[in-house]
Amino acid sequence: MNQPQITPELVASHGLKPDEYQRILELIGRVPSFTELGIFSAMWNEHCSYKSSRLHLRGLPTKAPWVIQGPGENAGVIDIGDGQAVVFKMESHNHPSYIEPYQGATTGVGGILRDVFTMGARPIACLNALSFGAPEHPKTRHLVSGVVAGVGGYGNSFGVPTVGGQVRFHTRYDGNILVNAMAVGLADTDKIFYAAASGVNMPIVYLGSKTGRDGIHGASMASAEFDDDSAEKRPTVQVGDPFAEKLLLEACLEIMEADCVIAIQDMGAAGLTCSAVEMGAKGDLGVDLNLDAVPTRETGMSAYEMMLSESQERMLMVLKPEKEKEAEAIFRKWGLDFAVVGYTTPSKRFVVKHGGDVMADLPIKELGDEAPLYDRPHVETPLLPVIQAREVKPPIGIVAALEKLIATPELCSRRWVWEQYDHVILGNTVQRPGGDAAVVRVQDGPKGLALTVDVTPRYCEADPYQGGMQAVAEAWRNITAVGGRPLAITDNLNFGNPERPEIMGQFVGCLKGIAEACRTLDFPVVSGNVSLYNETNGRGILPTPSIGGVGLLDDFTKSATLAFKAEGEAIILIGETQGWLGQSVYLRDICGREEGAPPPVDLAAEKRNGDVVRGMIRAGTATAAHDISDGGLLIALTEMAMAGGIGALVLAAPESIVPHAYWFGEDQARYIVTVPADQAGLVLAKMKGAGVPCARIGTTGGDDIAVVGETPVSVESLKTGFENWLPAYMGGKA
Amino acid sequence: MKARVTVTLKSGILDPQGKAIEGALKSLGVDGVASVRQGKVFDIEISGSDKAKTEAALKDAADKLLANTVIENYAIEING
Amino acid sequence: MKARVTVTLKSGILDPQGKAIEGALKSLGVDGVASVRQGKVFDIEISGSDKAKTEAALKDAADKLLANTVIENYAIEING
Amino acid sequence: MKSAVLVFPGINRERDMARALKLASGQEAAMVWHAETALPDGTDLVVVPGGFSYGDYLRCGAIAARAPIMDAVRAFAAKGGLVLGVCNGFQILCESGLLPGVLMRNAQLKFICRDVHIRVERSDTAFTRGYNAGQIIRVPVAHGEGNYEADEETLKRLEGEGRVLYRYCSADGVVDEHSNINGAAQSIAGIVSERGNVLGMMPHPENHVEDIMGCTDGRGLFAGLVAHLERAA
Ligand SMILES: Nc1ncnc2c1ncn2[C@@H]1O[C@H](COP(=O)(O)OP(=O)(O)O)[C@@H](O)[C@H]1O
Ligand SMILES: [Mg+2]
Repeated sequence: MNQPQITPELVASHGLKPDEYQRILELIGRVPSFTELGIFSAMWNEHCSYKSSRLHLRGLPTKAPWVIQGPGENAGVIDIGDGQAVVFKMESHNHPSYIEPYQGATTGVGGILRDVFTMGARPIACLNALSFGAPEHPKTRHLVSGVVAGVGGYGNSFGVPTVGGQVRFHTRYDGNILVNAMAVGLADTDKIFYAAASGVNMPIVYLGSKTGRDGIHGASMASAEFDDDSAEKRPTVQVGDPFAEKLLLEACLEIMEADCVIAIQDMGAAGLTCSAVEMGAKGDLGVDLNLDAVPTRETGMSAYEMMLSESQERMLMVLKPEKEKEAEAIFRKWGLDFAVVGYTTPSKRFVVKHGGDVMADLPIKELGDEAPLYDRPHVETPLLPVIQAREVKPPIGIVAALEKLIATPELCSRRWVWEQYDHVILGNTVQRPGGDAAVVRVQDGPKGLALTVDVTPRYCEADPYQGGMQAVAEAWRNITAVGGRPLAITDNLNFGNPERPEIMGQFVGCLKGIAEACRTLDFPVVSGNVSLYNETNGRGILPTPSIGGVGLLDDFTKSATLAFKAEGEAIILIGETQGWLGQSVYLRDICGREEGAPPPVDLAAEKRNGDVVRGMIRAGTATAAHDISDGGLLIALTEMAMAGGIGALVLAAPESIVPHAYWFGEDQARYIVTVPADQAGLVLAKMKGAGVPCARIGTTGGDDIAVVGETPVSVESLKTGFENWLPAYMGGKA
Repeated sequence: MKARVTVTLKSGILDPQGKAIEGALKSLGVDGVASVRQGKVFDIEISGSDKAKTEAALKDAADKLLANTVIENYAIEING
Repeated sequence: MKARVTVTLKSGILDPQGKAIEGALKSLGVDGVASVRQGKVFDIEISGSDKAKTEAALKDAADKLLANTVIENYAIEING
Repeated sequence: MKSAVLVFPGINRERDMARALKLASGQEAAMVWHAETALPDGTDLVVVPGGFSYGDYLRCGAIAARAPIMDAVRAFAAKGGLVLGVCNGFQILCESGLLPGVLMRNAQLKFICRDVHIRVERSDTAFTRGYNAGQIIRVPVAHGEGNYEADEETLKRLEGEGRVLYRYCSADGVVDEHSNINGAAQSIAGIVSERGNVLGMMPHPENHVEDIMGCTDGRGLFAGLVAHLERAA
């Protein structure tokens, strides 16, 4: 086979900078072969090597007594007692989804599911965080419909409920949408599987679908900025096959159960290269691959192509030699390919043979360990002035603002999206999408998991440190609001071009905030993913560190939902309200100003207030609970009313706060709960005694949201606006 | 006029459907099937009598909607 | 040998996808589209060199699996 | 009640179904692999569960309908044995000729997962004994291709012979275009075979059998089957 000459242009087209190439030359003492260049480009790109982010990720707290496995494996693992573990991770598929929304989204979901079941866990839930461009952008509708169909298409067919997520629209995502998918699985603590190979001369087995020319250079694409020619990168899109993945899941769990597996690694980004190198390097072993044995779907594939293919639904395993036949029989039963493609060796070299030739012979540890590591220059984001509520002129009245806000792209119902996801399959979804966190029963109970994804990018942009803290705090709060005890998070850090110091400054700032919040809230990071270069023609996305949170309920029947349950119950506001309008939805969507410092996060208050709310839910005192976030108090109250089909009579804003700031300010660490009226006095007294700011602000009942001194507005009509925007928009009518 | 637009997957693009059908045909004992790839046809009735114009309109339709040219090819046939 | 089996909906059977595409083409401003019906093609590679035998095998495949003859028709083309 | 739940590659609601059967009957269902050629001895009820058998590639249920186990199911049904197909199971039963008609793509061309109301058209069958005629129950649907279609004559026969057992309706029982979730002919959600022993339905009663799901309207179907078999025994 003719191998191209290694030229500076070829090196550059592999995304390797001249100094990085120099490093390769020094490392191996010769010019790399074409296949070797491909291997280096796959291992050393941003996506696999984390070269811009690694340094800063080290600052994240990753430990707690309940953490079994933190970052560094396919997914994080936490202990939930009774010998059970929860395995979870979130991952992005941003660039592919922009190019081919349906397939990009499906392969994103497929990839994260594989990460979870590779570790021996049966997936029990999926979540997704989606960021799209402005609704008016000509591509947005097409992208929304393709991505949502793709997320659903894969999860529905695979057979896992998609129970939660986020959807946002903002012009800064016009050319770079974000598709972050999270998967959660359940395993036995004594049956977790890892990637590290062990033992010399062990067979390395290839399992799953055949290899084609899919997505060659996909990982490099995920690390490159878009420009107007990116249409040319199109042929690299991969096609997902959820049916094959479902078979792969059942086959993998079956051979794990049969105790055949020493090590297992899915083939994700940079396929065979990444997975084989990781297995060897983690186990301190070399790997000899024989590409002639790799099942291929196309003829004439070169070593280079096989090493870089990103065909989906494939796995690599090291099997116990005595169990090879048994494992093979299981795979054949499920109709999947099975081939011994190599062996572990004592040499610590990564050797790739094809057609009798050695196509690559590289030091295996150095491929990962010696990957470039950058401390990229970063500048801190300048702080913005605090907006004084009194200086914000309300352009319209409170009720008019409520009616308008509830039907905005930011705050309207996401039903159109989640109704395309099967969220009830497996029969364990106790709280469906639409609440603060989904609640999924663990097997037959009584335990339940509270699951959520959250981040507020406009806060992160205005103040990365506060925004980073807020994202974690809100995930924590969402879990708390359903009665869960927050245990750990996965993060998906989506940013622009790290070679720009302002962007790197956002990254560093957000990460500091995330770390601080995780530490204080005892909410460690156990897995995550970084997606950089989300930038088109020099304009970056809003910094978007999606936080996926997992919490535990000892008894899922003791969880709360946000819906008002009965008439005549006391409505209690917990947490302090100053009326913070900076970066609020009100300021942006009613006053047309995207300005000011975002609401500050007080982690001590978060903890104190949240612990009280959780206690009330467990004790059964709180009949409904909801945290206050985007849009503020009146929006949260309306959401509770719409969910329950019951109105509310609420007191006017206190004298000390201007009304629009009171109703729509986005102060943090706040919740609304309802309690039976006769218990309100006692509950308030107890909270005040514990130093928790709280007040009774009204009573449930009637058909309207009736604020004293304002015209009542019917819950039904608010709901119509709330439910209509997205379907109307997608139908071309908004 | 009646026209048919046939949309097929580009070679090299994975065809999960074709793969599953191939397997099913083999297990049903249909002889000699080596590979199956699935595509779509659109039978379109379109007004006008100018063949060139119709062809242009159909090409437009295929590019804009009927085919995803990232992964698919298409062919247009006009039958008077 | 290479063959193509084309499966189309019988006339009279409702075709929601075709209808939706028809609507979409109209709203995209593709001129003159009066109706669209969607069908499937299967491009099959099949071993053997006897055309009659191959045709029989393909007919078998279509009857047994590729078409639901309650609602669909099929046509077979063999391209040597 | 001894039930056999068929498992085809790509089926994914078999666990939900087995759980519901166990709750209703107290007995574990047998899980029967598609490549088998016989049903377990003494099977009272065969269930074809939901999912995406063979990825639902080609047509929903088409490939599964031709699996080896289906010959045994046809023979079982021919002898009057009870067969229940839900969602993908309904599609498989139609493709296998055990029920007439086909399930086409939802009229809105989108997958749809939500609770719907269905009206129980009669209560004197094995599959509806647990309900009253005219009763309205709430159960989830989760499908992309549940739009039931058949030719005019078949529809006439189905209606004439009282073989439409479940129909999409509003919360207060109105059958109209608005409550017809997927565009099905005559709002059909479930039909039985001529002999009344094979039921196919799109909604998932098995997902509404426990309090935790906020509704237990699906129980009646399973409880009715248990009662029917006990009476027959
Ligand atoms: N932002 C992050 N925070 C914590 N851990 C991270 C983060 N990003 C990546 N990791 C961890 O680094 C490891 C490599 O990540 P990745 O390359 O995305 O995994 P995979 O190879 O499964 O795609 C994983 O264990 C992941 O959990
Ligand atoms: Mg992985």
